[in-house]
This record gives sequence, C-alpha cells and structure tokens, in this order.
Amino acid sequence: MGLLKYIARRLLFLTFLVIGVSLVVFIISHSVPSDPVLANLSQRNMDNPEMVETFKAKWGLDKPLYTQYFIYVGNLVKGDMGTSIRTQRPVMEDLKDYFPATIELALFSILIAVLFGMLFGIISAIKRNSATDQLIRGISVLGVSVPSFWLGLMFLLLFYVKLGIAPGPGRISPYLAPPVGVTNLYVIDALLAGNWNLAVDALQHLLLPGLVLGSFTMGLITRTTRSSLLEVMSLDFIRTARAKGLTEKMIIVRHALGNALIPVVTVIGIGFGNLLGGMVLVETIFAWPGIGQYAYKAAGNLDFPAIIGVSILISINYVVINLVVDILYGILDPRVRYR
Amino acid sequence: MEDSLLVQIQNLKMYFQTEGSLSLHKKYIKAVDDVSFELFKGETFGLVGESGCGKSTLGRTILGLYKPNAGKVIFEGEDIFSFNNKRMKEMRKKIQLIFQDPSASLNPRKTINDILNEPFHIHQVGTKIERKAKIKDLMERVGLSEYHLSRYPHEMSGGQKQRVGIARALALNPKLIICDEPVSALDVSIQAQVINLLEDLQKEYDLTYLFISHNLSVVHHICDRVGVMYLGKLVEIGSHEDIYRNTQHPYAKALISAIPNADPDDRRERILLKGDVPSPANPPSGCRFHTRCPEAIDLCSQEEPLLKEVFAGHCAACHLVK
Amino acid sequence: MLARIMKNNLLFSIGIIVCSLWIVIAIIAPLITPYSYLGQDLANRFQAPSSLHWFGTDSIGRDVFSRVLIGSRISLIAGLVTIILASFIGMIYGGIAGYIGGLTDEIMMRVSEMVMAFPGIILAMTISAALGPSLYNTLLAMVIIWWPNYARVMRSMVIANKENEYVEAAKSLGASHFRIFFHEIMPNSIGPVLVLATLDFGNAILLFSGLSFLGLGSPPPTPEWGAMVADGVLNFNYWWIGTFPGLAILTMAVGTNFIGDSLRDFLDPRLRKEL
Amino acid sequence: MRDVLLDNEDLLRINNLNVRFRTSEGAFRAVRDVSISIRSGETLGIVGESGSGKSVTALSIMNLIPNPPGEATGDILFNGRNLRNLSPEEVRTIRGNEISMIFQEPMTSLNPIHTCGKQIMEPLLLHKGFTKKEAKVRALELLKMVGIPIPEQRFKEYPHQLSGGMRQRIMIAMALACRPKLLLADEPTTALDVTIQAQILELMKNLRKEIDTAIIMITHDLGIITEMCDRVVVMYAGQVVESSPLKELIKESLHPYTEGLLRSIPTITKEKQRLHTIEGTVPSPFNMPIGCSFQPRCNYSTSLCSEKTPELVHITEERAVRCWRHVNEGKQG
Amino acid sequence: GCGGSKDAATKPEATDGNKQLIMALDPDYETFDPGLAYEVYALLVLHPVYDTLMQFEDNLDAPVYGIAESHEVSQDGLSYTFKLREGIKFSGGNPLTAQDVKWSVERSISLKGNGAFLADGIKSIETPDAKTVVFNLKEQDASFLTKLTYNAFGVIDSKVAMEHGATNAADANTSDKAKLWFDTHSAGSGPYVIESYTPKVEVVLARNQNYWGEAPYYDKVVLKAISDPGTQLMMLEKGDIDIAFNLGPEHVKQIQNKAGIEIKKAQAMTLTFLLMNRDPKIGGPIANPDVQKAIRLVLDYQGMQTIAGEGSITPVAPFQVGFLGTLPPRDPKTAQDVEKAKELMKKAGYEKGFKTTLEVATLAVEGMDLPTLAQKIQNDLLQIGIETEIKPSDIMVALDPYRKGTQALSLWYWGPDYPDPNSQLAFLPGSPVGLRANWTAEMNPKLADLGKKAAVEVDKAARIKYLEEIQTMMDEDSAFNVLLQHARHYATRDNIQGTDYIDLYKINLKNVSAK
Ligand SMILES: Nc1ncnc2c1ncn2[C@@H]1O[C@H](COP(=O)(O)OP(=O)(O)OP(=O)(O)O)[C@@H](O)[C@H]1O
Ligand SMILES: Nc1ncnc2c1ncn2[C@@H]1O[C@H](COP(=O)(O)OP(=O)(O)OP(=O)(O)O)[C@@H](O)[C@H]1O
Ligand SMILES: [Mg+2]
Ligand SMILES: [Mg+2]
Repeated sequence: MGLLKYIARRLLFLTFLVIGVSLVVFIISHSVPSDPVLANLSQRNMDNPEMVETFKAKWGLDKPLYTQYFIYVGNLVKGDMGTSIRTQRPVMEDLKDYFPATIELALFSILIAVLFGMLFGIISAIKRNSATDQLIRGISVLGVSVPSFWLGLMFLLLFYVKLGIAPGPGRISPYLAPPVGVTNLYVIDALLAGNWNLAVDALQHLLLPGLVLGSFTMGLITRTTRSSLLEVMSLDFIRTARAKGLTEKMIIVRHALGNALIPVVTVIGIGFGNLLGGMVLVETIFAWPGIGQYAYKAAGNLDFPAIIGVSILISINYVVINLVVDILYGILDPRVRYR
Repeated sequence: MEDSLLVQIQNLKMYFQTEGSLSLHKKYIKAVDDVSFELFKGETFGLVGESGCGKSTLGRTILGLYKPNAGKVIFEGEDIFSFNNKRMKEMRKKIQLIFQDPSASLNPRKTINDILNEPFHIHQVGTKIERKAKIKDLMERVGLSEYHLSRYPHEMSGGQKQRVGIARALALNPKLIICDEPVSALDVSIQAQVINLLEDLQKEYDLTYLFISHNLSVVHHICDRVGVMYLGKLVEIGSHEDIYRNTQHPYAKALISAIPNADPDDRRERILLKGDVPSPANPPSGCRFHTRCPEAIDLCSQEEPLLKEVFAGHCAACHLVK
Repeated sequence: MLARIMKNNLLFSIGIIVCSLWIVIAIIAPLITPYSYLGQDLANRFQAPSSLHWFGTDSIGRDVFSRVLIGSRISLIAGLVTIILASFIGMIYGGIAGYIGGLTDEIMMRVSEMVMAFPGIILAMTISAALGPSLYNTLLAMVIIWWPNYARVMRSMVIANKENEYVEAAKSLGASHFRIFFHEIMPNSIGPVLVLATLDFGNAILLFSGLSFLGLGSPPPTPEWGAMVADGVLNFNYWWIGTFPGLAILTMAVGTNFIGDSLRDFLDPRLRKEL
Repeated sequence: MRDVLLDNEDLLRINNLNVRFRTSEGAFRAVRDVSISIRSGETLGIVGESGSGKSVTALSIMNLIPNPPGEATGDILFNGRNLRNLSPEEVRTIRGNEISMIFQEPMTSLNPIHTCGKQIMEPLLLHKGFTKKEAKVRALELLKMVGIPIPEQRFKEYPHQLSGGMRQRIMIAMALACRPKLLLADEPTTALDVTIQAQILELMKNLRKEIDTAIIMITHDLGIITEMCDRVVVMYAGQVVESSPLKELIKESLHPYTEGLLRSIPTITKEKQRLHTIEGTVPSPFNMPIGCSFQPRCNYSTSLCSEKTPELVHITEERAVRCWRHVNEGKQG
Repeated sequence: GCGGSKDAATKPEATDGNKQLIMALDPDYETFDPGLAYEVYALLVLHPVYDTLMQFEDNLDAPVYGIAESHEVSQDGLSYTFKLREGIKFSGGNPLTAQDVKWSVERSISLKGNGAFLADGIKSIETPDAKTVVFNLKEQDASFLTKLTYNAFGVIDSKVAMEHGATNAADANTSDKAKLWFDTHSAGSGPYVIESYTPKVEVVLARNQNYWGEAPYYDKVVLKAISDPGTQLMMLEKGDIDIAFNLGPEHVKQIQNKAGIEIKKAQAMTLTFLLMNRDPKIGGPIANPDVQKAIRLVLDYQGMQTIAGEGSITPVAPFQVGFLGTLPPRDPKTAQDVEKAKELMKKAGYEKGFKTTLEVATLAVEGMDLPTLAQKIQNDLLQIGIETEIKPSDIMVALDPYRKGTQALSLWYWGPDYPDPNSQLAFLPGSPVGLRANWTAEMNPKLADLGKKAAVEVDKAARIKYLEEIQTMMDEDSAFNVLLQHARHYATRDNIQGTDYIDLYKINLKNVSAK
C-alpha cells in the first residue's frame, strides 16, 4: 500500500529527472562555441551553404531552441530519442546495442563485490584487531584506492600478456561468434542456446574487467559490512540474545547479520551507481563495447542526442537502482515505512 | 484574584502535520487540542500526563515557539500571536524555558560564559562590564562558582548543567518560566537540590512556573495547582490538595494511584488501567479516555465531555462527574 | 591522540607516513627532480628504468621519475580544491535545505538528487569537450559531481541538530534565524561534514586521475598522473611509463584512505574502544 | 563452599565481585568488592544512583560483561556451581534457561527484524529442545500469561509495531520462557509511563506468585523497591553500602547515604516541606575519594572516614552496612 | 553453431570447419550504406561487397576494370561509355544490369552523403541497354576513372534495396529509409556479403554464394573493432587475430623478431601538417609569413620522424611522395636551421618571441599520437621564443574551428580524397584548405593561378611541371608546414598472404588467403 504509493512517487520523480537531465544537456549543447553537427558534414559539403541548410533542416537545427526541446521531449515520450549525429543511428537503437554489455559486466562485478565484500567484512569483524582483520582492512582500502584504469592495464599486462592465463579484451574470444541475442547478456544467451563453451568463454572474459570494476565496490562493502556488523554487535538486542544463551555463531547468523546487512544494501546501491560511472574507464581499457565507451565517444564528439540519451539512461538507472535498494530495505527491515 | 492573572490560555490547538508536505492527504497529530487555563502570578502550575500527551507542545506553544492552529495565549493582557517580530522578541524576555535534558539544552561548543552571555547579546542588554557582573551574580544565585564559567558543558555534572540552564533562563528577569521536566534526567540525590533551588528562586524573584513533569510526587511537592493532560486534552485542573486528595477524573485517579510509594505503610488501592495510550494521530471518539476507563459508560464513546467546574477552582472533564 | 592511534594501528601509521612523504615531495619536488619534467630527449626515448632514469623515460624522452614527482603537486591541489569547494557548496546548500525544511527542502533535495543521478563523468567529458580540457574545467566538473554528497550529510546533520534543545533555548531567547543557523546549528553540524571531506580526499584524487586519464585534465605537457597512465596505455610495451604514475596514484589514495579508514573508526564512538 | 551454600539455602551468592573497565581515559573499578546473596523465591532489590554499578553487577552474573574492556574477578555461586569457573558452553546452558534477564530499554533490547513470536520461541528451541510447534504453543501461552491481548496476532508482529509496555511484556515473556530459577530485572519500568509501569509491576508481582522465581530487581526508584522487594541492597560508587530487609531499612536506615536518599525523595504522602538534600555529586570513578567513597558528601564524616575505607559489616544476621559509625556495633554484634 | 575451444588463448583451426580471417582495427565506419559511407575504412568493408566499374589492384597508378569490361571516352572528354561484364549476379540472385548502376549512382547523388561530391561532375547517366552505361560530365575530369573506384559508385541490387525503403529520387536524403538496413545487410555483387554488424564490436563478412568471379579463400572475414593498438598487438601475439592493423611504430619494434608474425610496412598517403593562419586577427604574430618560415626552419624533422617511426618522411609541400610530380622529400638532417629562423623572427619583429595556442585533435595518425607530436613541436618552437599552450580536443570538436578558419596554429592530418595529386590542390591559396588558414588567392596570385592550371591540365609532362613549380613555391611561402608523410605499420600472422597495403582499401580483403 505505502510501497506502491512510494514507487509511484519515485516514478513521478523519474519524469522530472528525465526532463531535468535532458534540459541540462540541451542547454549545454546550445552554449558550446563549436558546432558539432556541421563537423559531421564532409569537407566539401561544408563549403556549400545549400547543403548546410539541408543538413540543419534534417536535424531540426534551424528552429528556435525551445521548439527543438519540445520536439525532443515529444519524441521522447514516443520512445524516440532522436538520431545520433555520430553514428547516424537512432539513439534508442544504439543504447539497445551497447547497454546489455554494460549491464552484464556491472552485474557480474557487483556479484563478485557483494560475495567477497560481505565475506571479508564478516571475517574481519569477527576476528577484529587480529592480523587477519588488518590484512582484510588493508585489502579493502587497497580496493577503494586503486585506480581502475591502471589496475585494468596491470591485469592485462600480467594475466593476459605475461602469464597468458586470462583471455584478452572484448566480450568473447575473437574467433567465436556472439550468441543469438535474447537478452544480449552473452553468458545467459549462450546458456539459453545451450552453448556451454561460449558461456564459459564469455564468463572468462568477464573475469578481469569484473574484478577491476568491482574492486572499489568490494572495498566499500567489506568496510561497511565490518563496521556495520561491529556496530550491531554492540546493540542491546545482541546482549538480549546472549542473555538467552545463544552461541556466538548463532548470534551472528540469526541476530546480527540481518541487521548488519541493512546499511550494506545502501552501499551496494551506491556501488552499483559508481560502477556505471567507472564503466567509462574500464570499458576503454578492456575494449568492452558498452555504454561507457559509447558515452565517452558521444561526449568527446559533442554528439548531443547521444549524450542526452546516455545521460537519461544512466540517470534512470540510478533512480531505479535506488528504488530497488529502498524496496530491499523494506524487505530486510520491517521498520521501514515508505513515505 | 483577577489582577494577579499572568497568562490566559484560550482554546489552544496545536496540530502537527505528519504526511509529507507534498502529499494531498494531510494527516495531523493533535498534540494539543482545545486547551484553556490560566496562570496566576507567583504560582507554580504543574502539568502532568503520560508521554506524548502534549505537555511539552503546550509549553512551547505558550512560549510562542510554535504557531498554533487555533486559540490565544494572552500574556499580560495581550495575545502573543498578534505580535510582530519586534514585540515578540521583547516578549521573549519575559517567558523562559528550562529543559529536561541538561546536556542537550546547552550548546556543546560554547563555554558556560558564552552560553550565559547569549541572552544579553541577543537583546543587546548592558555593557560588557555590566554583563560580566550580572553573569557572576547569576552563577552565585544558582550555586555555581565563577571558575565554572570557562568550562564546557561536557565538563560538568548533570546537576551543574541544569543549574546553568536555570541561570540562563533567569538572565533576562522573566516573569514566567516553563520548566519542561527539569529534574527527570537527574539522579535522585541531585533532583532534590534542583527542586530546592527552583523553590528558592521563585520566592526571590516572584516567578511563575509552569512545571511540566510525569513524576507526580515531584509535582505534588512543588506545585500549587495541577493540570492533568490526556491525549492533548486537559482533563482535570485543581489545587494540588484537591488533585491528590479529591481526585475527580478517572484518569487522574489512576495516575495518582499508580505512583510507586516509598512508604511501605501507605498501601493504597491501585487502579490498573488497561492497554496503552492511543495514538494522538487517531484519538478515540467521544471522551478520549473511554477506551481505558474503568468506569466508562455508553455516553463516553459518543460525546466529548467538557471541562466542568466541580467546585471552586477545580474542574474536570468527565461525564460521571457531577 | 595521533601518537596513541598510531601506536595501536598499523594501517593508520602507514597512511600517515605515506601521506607525509607525498606532501613533502610535493613541496620540495622542484629541488629534487633529477631532470626537468619537460625536458625532451628523443635520443633517449623509451629507456627502461635504470640508475640514470629511475622510472625510465617516455615517448619523447622525458624522465618519468621527475614527472611523477612534480605530478604530486597537481594531484594534491586538485584533491584539495575539489573537496574544499564541494564541501563548502554542499554545506551551504544542505544547511539551508535542512534548516528551512518543508517544501523548500523537498525541492532542493530533489534537485541535488538529480545532480547525483546525472552521470558525472559524462558531464565532465561534455564540459571538457565543449570548453576544451583544462584543469579549471575538470575541477569545475568534479565539484559539480561532488557537492551533493556533502549537501546530504549537512542536511541530515542540520535536521538532527535543529531539534536539539539548545537550539530551542536560543529560539526562546529570541535569537534570529541567522544567529540560530550560524551560531547554534552550523558549528555543531559541520564536524561530520569536515570528517567526510577529509576522508574523501583520496577519492577526489582518484576521480581526478580518472578524468585526466580520459584526457580531461590540463593539456599536455602537464605531468598529471592520470594522463601519464594514459600515455602508458598508448605505449603499452614500455610498462614503466604507465606503471609508476599509477603506483603514485595508488599510494597517495591508499595513504589517505588508510588514515581515513582508521579515523572513521576512531571517530565512531561505538567502534572507538577497539583502538 | 558447597556446604556453606547449602546451609544458607542461597540460590545465588556473589562473593567479592570486582569489575574493572579499561577505557580510553584510563582504567577504573566499576564494581568493588560486592557480595550479595539471594534465596529461592526471594525478591531482592538493588538501588543506587546512576553509574553505581547495578547493571554491571547484574551483567556479571550472566557473564555478559564485554571483555575487553571489562574484567571481572570474584565468585558467583549459582546452585552450588561457580559460574566464573564454568566453560563458556556451560554458562550458555544456564543463561536464558536457569537465569534470565530483562533489560531497561524495551525499545532496543528486541531484535527489530524478527517477529516477537520468533524471539520468544528461541530460548525454548535452544534449551528445552522443543519442536517448533510445541514452542509456538508455549510462546502463545506465555504471551497470554504476560497479559497481551490477541496473542496470535502479536506473535506475528515485529517489535516496532508494539508500544513500549507491550515490548516490555514480550521481554518478560521471553525471560520466563524456560521458567528460570532466577530472574534479573534491570530497571524494567524506567522507560515506561506511570500507568504502564503500574501494569508491569503488577504483572511481575503476579508472576512471582505463580512461578516462584527468585528476582533481583534493579532500580533507582525506592518506590518500586518498597512495593516489590523483601530485601534491599543499596549501592554507592560501585560498592554495597547497605544491605537489609526492606521493612527495617525503611524504618531506620543505617548508612548516611541511604538515609539521605530516603529523605530527599518527595512523596505525596509527606507534607509539603523543604526537601532534604545530599550536597555534592557522585564522585567520578576515576577520582574516588580516599577512605569512604561517600565521605565528601556525608554529614557525619570524621577524619577516620577520609583515611580508611570501611568494610561491609554485619550488624545483625540480616543487616550489613559499610560505615565507620557502625563498625564497632557490627564487630560487637 | 557449437564451436569454440576450451583454451581461449589459442585460436582453433576454424569454427564450424570454416575458414575464417580475423582482422583487428580501430574502425571509424559508422554505416555500410554505400551511398553514405565515406570514412577511412569504409572501402575496406565495402570494396569486397559492392563491385564498382573501376577498381585498383596493386598500386594507385591507374585504375583497372571492375565489373566494367571496356570503356570509351568521347572526343570532348565529357562522355564515358562503359560495357558491363556478362553474367554478373547480385548476392540475392538478381542479375546486375546497367539500370542498377544508374540507380545506385543516382541514389548516392541524391543522398547527398559525404562522398557524394565525387559525383559532382556528372551531368547525366544513360543506359542504352542492359549492359551499357553512359556518364555525361559537366566538364573534363582527369580523375574521373579514379573516382569511379569509390563506394559511392558501388552497384546495389536496386530491387532488393527498394524493398527495404531505398530510393534514388531527388529527395532521397530525407525519403530514403534504407540506411539501417544497409548497416547490417548488403545487396552487392562482390565476393562477400555483410553477415552482421555490431557497432564497436565487429563486422562479419560471409562468402557470397552467388559470386561471379573466383571465390575468395575465406568463408568468413571478421573485422574486430579494437581501438587500442596495444591490445591489437597482444591479440596478434596470442594468435587470437590474423591481422593487427593499427600498430604504431613502437609496437612494431616490440615484435620485430617474434616467430609467427610478419611485420608490414608501407608508405601511407597520410600527411601531418601544421596550419599557420594568415589572418593577423586570428593568427596574431603567427600570420606573419616570416614567422611562418621561421617555424618551418626551426622544427626538428628528424626528431619528428623518430616519433612517427621508421619509414616516415617529410615532403617539402603538401604533395605526397608516390603521386605524380612530387619532389623528393626533405633531408631531415639538414632541414633544421635555428640561426636562420632566429634571424627571420628578428626580421618579423618578434625577436623576443610570443605566446600562442597550438590546437590539436586527440587522435593517433597512423599509430602516432598527435598530442605527443604537439609536445615535440612545442619544445622546438621554444628555441625561437614561441611559447605555445597545447589545446587538445576531440576531432569532431576541433573540425569546426578548423573548417571555419579560426585556428591560429594547429596540428592536422590529411588523407587525399581520392588518389590523385589534384586532390592536394586544396592546399593552395584561395582553395578550401588554404582558406582554412585564411590564405587567400590575393596573397599569392601566382601560386593560385598555377593551381588552377594544374587542375585542368591533361598532358602528363605539363602537369608535372606545374606541380613541381607549385611545390617549390610552397617551400618558400606557405601557410602550411608539412611535417610528415607517414608510414603504415601493421602486422599479420605469417601464415597468410595477400595482405599488402593499398591506400584506398587498406587491405584488399578479396585477395587475402592462407599460405
Ligand atoms: N515537531 C513535531 N512534529 C510532529 N509531531 C510532534 C512534534 N512535536 C511533538 N509531536 C507529537 O505531538 C505529541 C505530543 O508531544 P509532546 O512532546 O508534547 O508530548 P509530552 O507530553 O511532552 O511527552 P513526553 O512526556 O514524552 O515529553 C506526540 O505524539 C509527539 O509525537
Ligand atoms: N562496557 C563498559 N565499558 C566501560 N565502562 C562501563 C561499561 N559498562 C559500564 N561501565 C561503567 O561502569 C560504571 C557502572 O555502570 P552501571 O551500568 O552498572 O551503572 P548503573 O548503576 O546500572 O547505572 P544506571 O542507573 O545509570 O543504569 C559506570 O561508570 C559505567 O560508565
Ligand atoms: Mg515532553
Ligand atoms: Mg543500569
């Protein structure tokens, strides 16, 4: 009841967000000194005013700014994000192509980060102040401190070039054909197609970029799990549990973990949000054909339809992730009331 | 009696909005709902009731910290809510507040000297030297030494902090001090010190106290008149004698009988109430107490009883009281 | 306090040592660099690390060691400026939102949420593509990305603190909003924001190096670490070009985060006893 | 030891309990040489000001002092066994089973993410080997017993859905689940409203009759003590300063602190008069006065008091006091 | 299919038993619509897919017949008549007719894509019969046959194309809906068809089962988009790919003696040059011809060639070595004359030097990072007191001010529009590129005039004479300073052949086969 209302409110905010984000990029796009659209004309056509006019008309650039914006929003409602200046394809199509790669990588790395982060965090909290604890804390700090672009480089140099134990950049080995697109997540598609080798290959390719991308989130989760668990262990109800005669293990599993996970969920959300930002760097290093690379190119080329498209997509993602986190919160913590 | 009237509270209502400010369906907590009573010069009026019944809210509204939804607070003949900012500021000098939690009511980043200087600073009263003398005087009055002035709140004990709070309230020579549970957070042995101090100061400065507490023994000890609140409503008012010895309202009776008594020989019959206090967001119909009242009749759930004068100066809001 | 924490906490001590080292290096860098950080020597390009060039040379024969040392200044300054500006803006913004509350708060917080949802790196890249890459533009973008974090913390602190009884005491004394905000609420709310800001320093350096890796920092030949790693990617086979500046980023970030992590624990009263 | 215990019919006997805490400001003794005993079925009250070591004493019985920073020494004999010599495993089988505890803060002492029912069932499953079904039946019985209306529904609810009084009842139900021989109640009503407090106290009185449990009732409210207890122990600054049957204590308190305490409490039966006060404040645990800890605030203090710490001496079989004024009497008695 | 190998590091013999060629490159293509594509690597993909009337085989000297069998030029040189080969079918099975040729070219013209200018000179196209196409030109054009080799003249199966929304109508640039279809499909008659295209990932070409000529060796050609040369190199070393096409000179050095790898080097037609604006309002001191000459003299060409890698040279003017009439390149050892440069600066009144901005696009030209070169130039210019601040920006952003002529000093690269020196005349004063430096015809009327003459001259000897004179003059006075003509470095596995470089196609994929 409250939850549905809450979701409705968040979705309403989403509309505002989309309008806001697109407006911001729109305004930036019209305050830049150079004209990226014309840059996409051939050298000869540039000198031909008639061609320039036709071109502008084609992109609607001859109309006043607000008209352009309304046209844009109008189209957006219909699911049309305009056409990328650079790729000359509908932005929607581009996003459909690039986004699954990003999602696959992000999901994988968040999976790694959550699994190991929580495991490390719990061990560290239980053995706090021991050498293990110091070691894990050191690793987790290292995880949040290491520049992903550099780590990616080092990993490739070491595991791919020098040792040859990891596959190279890209989503699958070059000689393999991508699976038939159902979800466009290669591992899943390959499994759906029953192509076990391909799935393994795709999974292997996820490993290095997934680790690099996940290192920050993993560090964050380790740290949060540790301190959250320590904090929960000092709460009154843990004393109650002790007074009941539960063993320390039972207390951690039954009483502390559930409560300690609540703040961890937020961090997972934050981490996921960060991932999408960090994507640009990691995708560049690992030649990962995802939204990060697309955004990088789009921004570099001032391809504004594409920039708006990507920005909207990422913002929506952010909100949706937060929404999921909030809902998870409600599942983990019965006290939460949505307002 | 008329000329000694200090404050008149008339049909005061203070509702808090609970749903988000953007929401269409506004919900309210009726923290203070249609409360009227008077405060006379030099008296101590006790306000008792269970947690959440609106005691603090009432105190703060009288102080003008909240803007009430309805009603008036007439202080020395004028409604304080009709004041403009400047007059309001003037008025602030005359009503002061002492808080329950002596630690929370002192800014942890200021020294005692800074804290006591604040009232003078805000109202631009006196020169530096005058202020210094005044502060020294205040410190003496509340039983603190001058060397405490350079300390920070966390360097003092609870009782000492509460004394600082009292000194601050006294700084501008107020007429009325609203004491919101001034001793609840203090240890038993310190509690007595503070109560005595409050009594001494009242005599010395001719102060009027609105004394809010849920400790009925303390209220009994210090107050001249007592008002009993239940769920935002005043259910009984009377002199302290009458309230304790000649209780009219069933709630007040239950409240008084529930006090644990350190006197083993005084074993009174205890009236046990059922259940908990209902939520002020959704109070019961009719008499708000009827859900827990041992004596409730059908009428109670339908009609709201008004505060009736039972005998001179003693009012109760109950259908059963004649 | 410092000494006491250091004694019991290995990570913290390492952090302090590493950070002090970098700060010292940043200050005296021009005095200790063996070569000019701009000096090209095409005859000696792509030299592997040796006693002459500790970290080797790059594609136009510059000494990587000298460039890494000088680069520390830019990183430190970028981190500082971002954190200071972002926390300042965030504090004011969050403070106002929290203090006024109600609809204003709601709207202000939605706006900051919008900024947070906006993909910061894309914003930075767009700004830099439009206005040309420069340190100022990058810092501008970083501040834009970062301030909402502080606004959120500040807001929650202010909301918590404005309920405090000493605030009510000031109100009942007749203090103005200005006075209440700046004398009573602000000083007590600022602490956690400042703590967050200090702890965030390493992250700011990381973000900055990431942006400069993407070519968004100051234009060449400025020795920015991120850009130097990018140079290393370009010249993949000469591992030293990218490895050392990357290690520099890593150590600086690890140093500040070691300190931050330990301080966080220390400042958290629930965890304090363990130190 | 065992023989002594049997002789005394004591259920629990604490001998010379000391608890030290190491904190960042330094180490201090929160509990100093505390010796207390309680018989089966008896209700013992412990009063004292905030920080006087009441809770720490209770927690020591449960072996729940966090270590570090805490460090307890002394003997705690329960049913003939020294709890302090048992292995953690053995202590666990006693906790929540033979000895259980109710805490002051009903708001935070329940796990917010589990239903009330689940939390009540837990000790039953753990100690009594009940099946889930049996445990549920028993839990519902318990809920009814502590006076919770519609127990089936409350069973499924989470702590935050209940009021403070309700939660405290859940705590009590939980503590009584395994029919403990000893119940430690650490300020069970302090956080509650007067009318709710009355309900809970009434409940505890009834339960005491029904299940014949020995209760240690910790509070700083003498009113509650008078209402509930047979015997009283008064603590000041980590020490027991007086121990006496309730009636005798009220009639004539031996220790000046007890006396001051009794006189400084306003009651509605007393006539309105100026309250008696104990001047000064409780000493900081880091800065204990030499000699008797109460000596700086005491009206009767002599030079002896500020030189030597008095021992707890028995004035009669049932009464003991820690005061130089009574040392000689005690020695004679 | 269910192929693949457990060991990801070694390439299996073939997937599905097919022969497969994998090439890694840093692609710039955005579309495979032959009417629109005009990117550097467009022909790499489109040449094996869409046949053209004319094509190049081994070198760029002269085009040879593609699907044309013979051709005749009218006396006035304005009408070209081509006969088509017999029996050519499209991949879909339809026969290729003259009508398809006309339709395809008209579509390219109407689409007004970037390559459409190549057809600017065409007045009309006639198809007297199914095997004959006649092009009527507006004026004489010595390079018309060369232009015909471009994909804008690629022959599309008009029936299939129209089914997918293509049109040759005059308003095709708005009414044609086939671009998206062409990105992932093809309707040509070449040896390969486009099987799939995943932007930024790969293009897969598959054998055209209906190909009229000799079948190509490979069943499949996979062009992997791998922008990082280092990555390309790694994958080549691992045997993951057969061709690593975007190696920088430095990468090549690393694999010089590696087994299984063959290093390829060729003269590319790509130039890197410095633009020095002639408009004092924009260029400031840079606009001074003496300063420009001083800059030409002070630069260390040898150093730049080191950076650009072995095989790179420095032509004296914007005319590539390899084209008709190009002068021998500079001798890098003697080209630098700092003293003389200083004198010139003194003469221009800038003895103390000045400050300016050096704009550069952030990209690699033939494996050489342009910003790196900019830093070298920055360093060299300091010798005559010119302090430059480097302003890097993405190519698409930088192009706009470049084309508007608002850059004072900038570093650019240039590839010829078509393989003919005429394409280079754009650098002359008053011509499009010249005007980007605001170098108008009035500033050097003689040079401008020479350019006009060279453009229309058909006689080879006279053409060479004009071109040589132009270059000599531009060495003395020019708003441009050609820094480098690059070498192309790439590498292949040594078990394949037919991978020689040809600037137009990069690699003619039709010819690649296993040894
Ligand atoms: N600022 C506020 N906003 C919303 N609700 C409030 C606010 N202040 C008080 N309330 C609500 O109003 C009701 C009365 O609160 P108030 O603090 O006046 O009670 P009280 O009698 O002082 O209780 P206590 O004895 O616990 O101090 C409570 O339900 C409380 O939750
Ligand atoms: N875990 C701990 N670490 C350090 N000091 C502690 C700890 N627990 C209790 N103490 C200290 O021990 C002393 C006695 O505490 P205790 O909780 O027993 O007091 P109390 O008599 O129960 O007081 P209250 O009435 O306030 O509950 C206090 O000074 C307290 O600060
Ligand atoms: Mg209150
Ligand atoms: Mg306690």
